[in-house]
Amino acid sequence: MSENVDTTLAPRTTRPPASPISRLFESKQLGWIALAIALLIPLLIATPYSLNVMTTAAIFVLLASGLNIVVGYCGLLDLGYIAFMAVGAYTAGIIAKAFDLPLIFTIPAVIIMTVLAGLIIGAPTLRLRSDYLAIVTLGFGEITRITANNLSITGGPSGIFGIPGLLKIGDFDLQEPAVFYYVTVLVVAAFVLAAARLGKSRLGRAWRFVREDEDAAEAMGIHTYKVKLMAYIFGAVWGGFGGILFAAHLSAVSPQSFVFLQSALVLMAVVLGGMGNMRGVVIGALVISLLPELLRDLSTYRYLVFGLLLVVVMVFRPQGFWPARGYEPERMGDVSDRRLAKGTVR
Amino acid sequence: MTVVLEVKNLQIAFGGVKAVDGLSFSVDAKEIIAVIGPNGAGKTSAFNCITGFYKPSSGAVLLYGQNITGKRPADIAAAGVSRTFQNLRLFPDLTVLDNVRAGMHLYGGQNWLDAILHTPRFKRSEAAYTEEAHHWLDFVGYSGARGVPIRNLSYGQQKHVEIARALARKSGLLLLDEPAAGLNYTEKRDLLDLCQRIRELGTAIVLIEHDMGLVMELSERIVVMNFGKEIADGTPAEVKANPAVIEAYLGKDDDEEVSARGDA
Amino acid sequence: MKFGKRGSILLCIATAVLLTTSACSGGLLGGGGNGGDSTGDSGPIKLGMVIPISGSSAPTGAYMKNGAQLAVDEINKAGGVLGRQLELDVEDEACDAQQSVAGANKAVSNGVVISVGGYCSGATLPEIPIFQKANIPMIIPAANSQDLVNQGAKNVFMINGTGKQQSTAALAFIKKQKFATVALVDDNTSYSKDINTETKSQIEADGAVKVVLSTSVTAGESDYSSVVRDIMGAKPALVYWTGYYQEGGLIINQLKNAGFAGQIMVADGSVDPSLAQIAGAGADGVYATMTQTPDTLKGAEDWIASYKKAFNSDPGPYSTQSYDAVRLAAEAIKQAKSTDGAAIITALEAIDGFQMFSGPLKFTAEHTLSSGGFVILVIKDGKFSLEDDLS
Amino acid sequence: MIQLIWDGLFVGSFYALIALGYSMVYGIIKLLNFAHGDIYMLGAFIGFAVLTSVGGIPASLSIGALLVVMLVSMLLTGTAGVLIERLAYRPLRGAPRLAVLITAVGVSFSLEYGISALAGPNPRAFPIRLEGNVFVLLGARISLPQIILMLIAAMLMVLLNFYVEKTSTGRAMRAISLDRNASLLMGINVNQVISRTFFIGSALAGAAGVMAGAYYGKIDFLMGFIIGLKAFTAAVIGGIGNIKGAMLGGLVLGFVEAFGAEWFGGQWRDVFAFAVLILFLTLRPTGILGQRVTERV
Repeated sequence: MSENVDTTLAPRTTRPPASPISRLFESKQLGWIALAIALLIPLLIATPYSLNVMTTAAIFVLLASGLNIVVGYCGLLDLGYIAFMAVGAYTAGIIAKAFDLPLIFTIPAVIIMTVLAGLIIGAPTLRLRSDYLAIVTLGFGEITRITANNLSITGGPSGIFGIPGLLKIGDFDLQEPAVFYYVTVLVVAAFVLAAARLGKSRLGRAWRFVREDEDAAEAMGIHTYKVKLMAYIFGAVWGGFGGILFAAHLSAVSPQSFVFLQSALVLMAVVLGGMGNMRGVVIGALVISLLPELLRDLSTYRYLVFGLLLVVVMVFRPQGFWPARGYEPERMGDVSDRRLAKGTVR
Repeated sequence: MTVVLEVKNLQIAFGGVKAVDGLSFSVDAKEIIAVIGPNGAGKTSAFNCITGFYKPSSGAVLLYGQNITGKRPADIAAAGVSRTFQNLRLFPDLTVLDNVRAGMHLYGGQNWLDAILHTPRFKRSEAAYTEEAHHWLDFVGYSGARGVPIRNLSYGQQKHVEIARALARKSGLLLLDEPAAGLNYTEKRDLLDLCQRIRELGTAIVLIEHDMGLVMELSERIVVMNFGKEIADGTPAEVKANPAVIEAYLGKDDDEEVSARGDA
Repeated sequence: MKFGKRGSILLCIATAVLLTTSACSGGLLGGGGNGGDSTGDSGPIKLGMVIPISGSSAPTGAYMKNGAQLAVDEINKAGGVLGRQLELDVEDEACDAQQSVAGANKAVSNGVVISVGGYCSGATLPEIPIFQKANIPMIIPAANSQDLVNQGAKNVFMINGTGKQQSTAALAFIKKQKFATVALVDDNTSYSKDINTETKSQIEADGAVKVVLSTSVTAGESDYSSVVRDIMGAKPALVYWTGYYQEGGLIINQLKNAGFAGQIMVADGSVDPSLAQIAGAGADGVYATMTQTPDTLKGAEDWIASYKKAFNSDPGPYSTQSYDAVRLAAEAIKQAKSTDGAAIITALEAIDGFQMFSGPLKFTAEHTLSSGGFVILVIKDGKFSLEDDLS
Repeated sequence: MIQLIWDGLFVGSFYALIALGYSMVYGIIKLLNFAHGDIYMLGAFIGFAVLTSVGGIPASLSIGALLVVMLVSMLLTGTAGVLIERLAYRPLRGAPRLAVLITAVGVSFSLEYGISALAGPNPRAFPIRLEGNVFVLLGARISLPQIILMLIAAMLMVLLNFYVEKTSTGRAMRAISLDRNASLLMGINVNQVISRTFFIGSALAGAAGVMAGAYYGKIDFLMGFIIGLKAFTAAVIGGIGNIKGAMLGGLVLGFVEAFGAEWFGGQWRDVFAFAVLILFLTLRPTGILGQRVTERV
C-alpha cells in the first residue's frame, strides 16, 4: 500500500494521481502517527470513563484487524467471529481464576485453545461457498455462546467474574486504568502491525489469491484449504488476544457479550473501513466503537443507522470507505534494463 | 527422451454425457503438442482432468512416470504442471507483479514469522520474488505498467501476464488453453516465438488451439478430439491427411472450418 | 507500512513509559478532571444510576429511573442532604457487561458518591470492581443474583431480596398450599437460573415436596412445546417459572392450551402487566413471588398518586425499590455526615429499622436484606393482587 | 412419541413457509436473503398494526378477521420484499457475493431496529388469539388452531407449487434459476420475474408472521432472527433452490428439533439444530432433494 515516487518508464495513466490528502493517508508514517496520537490522548483527557471507552475501542480495533485477516484478506465471510474472542476470554478467565494466576500467564493456553477453535470452525467450512460459509460460521458462533451459557465450567449464564488482572508486581499493577490503556494500545498496535505485515507476505498474497480465484490459486500449487485454515487460525488467535484483553478489562466474562450482534459489529467495522486494507479497518473499528459512545443518548437508533449505513455503503461503495488500493511501486533500481521487446519477431 | 506426461485412456462423464472418452497421448520433454477439435469435443475437460480440477471416471495420468490421477490441483501443480485457462483466470484486483508472484508460491523462502518480524530472510525473499516476477514479465514481452491491478489491463496484456504467471511456476509441462484466442496477427507471431523460447527453457507445451495455422506451424504432434473421442494423433502432415479429421471438421457447420482454411 | 524508522519505535516506547509513569501519578497532564470532585463541600451530591435505558429491558429501566427521580425530587424539596441538593446521573447499561462497565466508569468520572443502579445481574457484576476501586458504595435496587455479594465486596448492598430469599418464599408458599410436586423452569439467564437452582436445593433439603422437573428454555423463542411436553409428562402440581414475562406469558398460554391442570407460579421478573396480556385467558390464577409493589401495598395510594403526577404514568416493577434506594442513600449520607465512601458504608451497615416499602431495613453481614420481604401475588382479571404476605 | 411428532410437524410447517421464500430467492438469484426472517417479523407487526387500528374484534369472527389481516399483511410484506430487492439487492447484481450478503445483513438490521424504533422494543401481545378445543388423537394433544394454521400453510404451499409448475411466470422462474443470461436472451423479463419471486416469498413469510402472532400471542422485533436461521437450515436440509425440498426440510427440521430437545434438553435445542445444519452443509450440501452440481472451472 505504501507508494514510492514513480520513476519508471511505465505509463502512469492507469494510476489515479494522488492528492496531497491521500498522499498523507498513504504515508508510511501514518501508523506511527496514529499510535502517537493514541498514546498522547490520555495526557489531555484521563477520566476513568474516557480511558474505559478508549480501551474498549482499542480492543475492538484488535478484533477488527483479526477479522480482516479472515474476511478482508482471504474473503471468507465469517459471521461468528466473536466466538474466537469468547474462546479466548473464557479460557483466560477460567484458568486465571482457577489457579489465581495473572491473566498474562494464560496466553499460551489461549493460543492453543484459539488455534484449536480455528481448526474446528475452519475445517468443516473449507469446502463451502461464501453464503453457506456465512451461515455455518454464524451457527458456530451461536453454538459457542449457547454452550458457554449452558455449561457450568463457564459459569453458566452469569459467566465468570472477579477475574485477576493482567499482571501485578509489587505496587506496579497493569490493571490501573491508565496503565492498562497503554498496555492495550501497545498490544493492539503490535497485532495490527503484524496483521498488516502478514498481508504483504507470501502467505498474505496466497490469501488474496484464494479470495480472488480459488481455482487459479490451486493451479499455481497453492493448497487452498491450508491457506484458508491459516487465515482462520490467525483470525482466531487475534480474537483470542482480544478476549484476554476483554477479560482483563471487564474482569468478567458472560455469554451476553458474545451475541451475534457483536460479530456483526466487528464485520461492519471491517466492511465500512475497507476490506483488506488494515488502515481502513482500524478507522472503521474506531468509528464503530466510538460513535455509539458519542451518541449514547441515541442508542435505540444506532443499529438502525448501522443497518442502513451498511446497505448504503455496499450499494454506493462496495469496497468500503478506504479500500486496499491495489497499487505497488513499479520496478525499482535498474529501469534502463527493460529487455522489453526482446525476442519479439517483427 | 524422457516422457513428461502420459495420458492413458482418460474418461470422464457428466451425467450421461461422456465429455472425454478414451483419450491417450504422451508428451516428451521439450515437445510441443496441440490438442484440437471442434467446440465441445472435450479438450478443456481433458485439461481439467489432467490438472486435477475434474476427477476422471477412469484412465490414468502419469507425470514423469508417477501416477497423479485424481490428485488435488495444487499437488499436481507442485508435481510440475502449470496451466493457463480458456477464459483468463487472473486475480483481477491484484497487481500485475502479484499475479506473477502467484506462480512463485511454491518457492517458499519465508514463513509467517519472518513476515511478522520482517527478518532479513523475509526481505531477501521478497526482493527475489519481485526480481523474478519482473524477469518473467520481461520474458513474455509484457510492456505495460506492473504495479497496477490487472483490471486496468487490456486483454492482450492480460494474456501475457497469465503466461508469465504459469512460467513462474517453473514446471516441466505447460498447458495452454487457447492462448491465441482473440489475438491479432502480430500478437500471434509473438506467441509463436514465445512458445519456441519456452521450449528452449526445457519445458514441454500442450496447447488447445483453434488457429490451425498456428497449430500446424508450432506443434510437433497433434491430437485430434471429437465428441470426447480421440480420432487422430500424429504429425501435422499426418493429421491434415487423416480422413476422420477432415470429416470432423468439414462435416460440421461451424467456424472451425473457416479458420482452418483461412490461416493454414 | 514498511518498517521504516526503527528509532520511532523506541521513541514511542519511551513516550509510552513516560506517559505511563505520569499516568500513575494521578491526573495526567494538567490534572485532568479525575473523579472525586464532588467529595468537596459544594455543589450537588451526585448519585450514579447505571440501568438499562436501551435494549429489551429498557421499559424496566424507565420505571427505575422515575422511581429514583421521585425520591430525589422529594428530598431536594425538603432541603436536600447535608445542606446540598441531590442529583441523579443515569447511565445506560443495555443489560450488557461492556456497556455497563462504560456506564459505571462514566458515572465515576462524573463524580458520583454512591451508586443506586443495577438491574441485570450479569451487567451489574463487572461494575463492582470499578465502584470498589473508586471507593463508591453501591445500593443495588433490583439485581438480585447471589453472585453479587458472593465476591465479598464491602461496598455492595442489595435491597432487593436475593434469589435465595425468593426461593425461601416460594418454598414457604408451596408447603403452605401443599403442592406435592413441583416443576422448575428457567430461561437460562443468570437471574433466572439462580432462582431455579436455589429453589431446587432448598426444596430438596426440606424434603417435604418433590421436584419432578428442573429444566431450562431458550429465551426469545415462540414455540415452547418441548418444555410443555416435559411438564405434561412430569405432571407436577405446580410449575414455577423463574424467567421473565416475555417467555413466561408464552409458556403459561401454551401450557393452558395443552390442557395443563396444575397451578403456575412465576418469579418477580415476570411480574409485569404484559404477562397477562401475552398469556391470554389462562393467566388468571397464576401466582407470583414478588416484593411488595405499590399496587399491592396498603396505604401506598398517596405514593402512586404523586408518581402519576410527576411522570403521567403508572409505576412499574422496581419503581419502589429505586425510590427506596435513593432514600436509603440519602439517609446513609446524612448519618455519615460525609460523602466519603467508607463513611457511607459504615453508616449503611449500622442502619436498623429504616422504613422501606418492603418493611423495616437491616442489612445482614453479607449486605443483603435480613428479610427478603417477598410476598405472593396472584393474577385476577389480568392484574396482580396480593394473595399471601407469608407472615 | 406421537406428541413429539405432532409438535415437530406443527413447528416444521412454520419453518417450511419461511424456508420457501429463502429457497425461491436463492434458486433464482443465488442470494442468501438474510433479511427474510425479518420479513416474517414485519408481517406479524403489520398484522398487529392493522388489528389495533381496527379495534376490538369479537372472538367469533377471529378466524375470518385473521384471514383478512393475513391477506393485507401478505400484500404489504410482498411489496416490502420487492422494494428491498429493488433498492438494496438489484444495484448489486453482479457484485461479489460477499458484498450482497453484507447488504442483506444490513437490510436485516434495518428492518429489526426500524420496527424497534417505530413500535418500541417491548414485546407486544397480538390483538386476536386463536382459541379452540383440544382433542387427543393417538395420544397426542391437538388443538383446533393448530389444525387451522396447518391447513392454511398447506394451502399456501399447494398454491405456490401450482404457480411454479403450471404458470408462465413459474416457468420463467425455473428458467432463470437454470441460466439467467439465456433466459434474458429468450425474451424473459428477468427483473420482473425476480420481483415476483421476492413478492411471493415475502408474502409467504408475512403470512407465517401473522399466523405466529395469532397462535403464540406475542410478537417482538427480534422474533425473525432465530426463525430465519432455522428456516434457512430447513431450506438447506431439503435442498436449497428446490421448492418441494424447502417444504420437506421444514418438516424434517421440526422433527429433528423436537427429538433433539427431547434427548438433550430444551436449552440445547438450537445447538442441535445448528449442528445438523453444519453436518448437512459439509456432508451433503445439496440437501435431501437437491441435485449434485459440478461447479464449472
